[in-house]
Amino acid sequence: MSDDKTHAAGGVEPGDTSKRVGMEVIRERGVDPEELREKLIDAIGAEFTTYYYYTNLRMHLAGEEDYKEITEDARLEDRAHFELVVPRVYELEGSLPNDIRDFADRASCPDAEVPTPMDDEGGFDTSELEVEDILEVLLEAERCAIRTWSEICDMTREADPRTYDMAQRILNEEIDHEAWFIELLSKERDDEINPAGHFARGEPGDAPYSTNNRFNDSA
Amino acid sequence: MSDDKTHAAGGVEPGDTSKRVGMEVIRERGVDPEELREKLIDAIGAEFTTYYYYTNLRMHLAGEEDYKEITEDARLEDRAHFELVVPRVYELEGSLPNDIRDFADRASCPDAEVPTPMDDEGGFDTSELEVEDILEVLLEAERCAIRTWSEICDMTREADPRTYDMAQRILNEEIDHEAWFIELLSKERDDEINPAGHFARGEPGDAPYSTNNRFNDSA
Amino acid sequence: MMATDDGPDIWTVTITIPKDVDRDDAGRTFEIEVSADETILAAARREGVWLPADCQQGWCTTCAGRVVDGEVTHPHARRYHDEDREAGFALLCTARPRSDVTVVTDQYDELLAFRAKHDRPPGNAKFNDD
Amino acid sequence: MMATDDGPDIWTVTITIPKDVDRDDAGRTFEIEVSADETILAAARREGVWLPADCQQGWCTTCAGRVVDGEVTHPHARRYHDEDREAGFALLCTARPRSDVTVVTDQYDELLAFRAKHDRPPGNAKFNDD
Repeated sequence: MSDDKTHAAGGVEPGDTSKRVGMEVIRERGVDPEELREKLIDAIGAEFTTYYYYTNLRMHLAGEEDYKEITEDARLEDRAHFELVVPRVYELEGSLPNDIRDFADRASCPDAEVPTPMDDEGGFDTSELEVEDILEVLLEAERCAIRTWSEICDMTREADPRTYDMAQRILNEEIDHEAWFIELLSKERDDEINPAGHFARGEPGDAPYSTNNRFNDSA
Repeated sequence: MSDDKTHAAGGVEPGDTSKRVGMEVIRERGVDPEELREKLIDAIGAEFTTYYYYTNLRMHLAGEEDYKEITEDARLEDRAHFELVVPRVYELEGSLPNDIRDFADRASCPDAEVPTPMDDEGGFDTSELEVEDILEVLLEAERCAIRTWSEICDMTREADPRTYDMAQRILNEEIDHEAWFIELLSKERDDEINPAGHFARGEPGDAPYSTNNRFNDSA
Repeated sequence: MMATDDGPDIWTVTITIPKDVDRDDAGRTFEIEVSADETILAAARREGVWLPADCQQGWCTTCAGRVVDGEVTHPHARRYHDEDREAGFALLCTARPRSDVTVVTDQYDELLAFRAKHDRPPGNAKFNDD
Repeated sequence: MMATDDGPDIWTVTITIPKDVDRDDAGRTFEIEVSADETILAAARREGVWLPADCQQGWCTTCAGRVVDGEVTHPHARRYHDEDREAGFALLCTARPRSDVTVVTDQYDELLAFRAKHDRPPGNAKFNDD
């Protein structure tokens, strides 16, 4: 990428690889593809950090096999969201930050930590930790993700069908996740029936809307 | 976990859940399970960060489809290693750090960054970046992993068959990876034939030795 | 402030949209009533004033604004520092009025630069000056 | 130092194993020849002295030692700070002699605590004092 590349909308000369028609069509429709790209990096930063944080959260739903498995679905689906959007960041001439700590710092959603301090023996001090505290962290993480992907739907709806398609597919799953955790937290904390209304996933982290490349089961 | 739990080897009363026979058998055989556990956290910290860093490294092997796909195998296999060992950390009464930045900081291998500075437009300054520079980062990351898992094999060989089994399975794949990158770097940098001697993976990130739970394709 | 017998106090919040933002309401000023337990962002959106936001948890800084007059509080913000407050920045998604207040919206770029200058996220993670 | 006509200088490195380590060679002292382009760790292992190490890239600090006398250099260490050097710590996996040297091995715990005190990794990531 040369420094003197202009960012005005418009023509791309035949064979010119310093510009992308795939970006210029977005710019022509009023959206700054660079700004969108940076927002996508922030958004998948949050998917990546929740993939990490849900590992600890899931484990601490001890003795609650049903909660654990639903959290595992959400954990692996957030990872699938990261995998789905990374190529789009590159298509828009971006990349992931060269330091994983920067990626976490610019994530658009908060660190989803286990809501209890660590003890002196390498684990968490779980003496005051309640199942409902963990479910609340999970719920708020999903709510943040819904807001983020809704914003990206707004940004792209009129200008970028490809990113819009990804964002709405991810949003579908984040809305599933919120409904799950509303159901679980309502029952656990309030003894209230508040159904999510979904059927179970086929296998952990099935990601029915967002999985990239069905031929690659690892995504 | 109560504060007054003693760490002396020996008896576990019937029904006592504050101790684990699965840890005491290791202690009886001369290995400190807490020390081992902390080393495992460091080791999978490195697997987790390489999963992240290989994303950028792979993308920048631009125009080299074969290098890209081999790096993708290594990337997804490192992720599989993280997934494989997390449950063992918990079994040994540990957990992942409550801050993802701490996880990166205590990783037993260096950040595998793209070996070029970032530019002012959200990407990398690739003007001086050579394919062989990336292959060298990949090679050195694999070498670090081989050393780490060899150390863990040493620690566990006489005392902890379960962790030893994981470590040797992961080591198998890390040795595959080193051989791949020696082949590629030798050819690319030195125009030298230095065969890895392997057949290709079945699908990206196949992880033939280390995949946890074959019923769960996402691990 | 409106007198209320029951429930929380209600304050008048004056919202100024900068002239140079890329929205139809650029340069306009709105006056809305916001109760003490409501965020300025939620009240504004309820009244049809679409202020920028993302996480709505006081973390991402998308909703940054500046307090020109009056007082706000941020009880649930996940990432809001004393120095932000001292420099007049507010995160409107979590900011609740504690007096009649005047705010200027769309200060994301400004807060990002401010955070970077003080080596705080997300500013320091977004500028490649290392 | 041994005189050599060709190749790098070769120095004498005296390696002291602390008494309290859990190895057969606890309390022993070894004297080995190390060339200027070789690491102390590699030379020791070549001579059958099994010093602890992990990454061997000057990152993880498993191989930490202390320089009691003489001078070493760390051209390829990934994480080694001026304050480490000033406090006498060395990372033996990447340390190369620049004079006859005496080192004490097995200083991992000490370096970890030192790094934590200076808010440096990995020490600050290993102690839950926040």
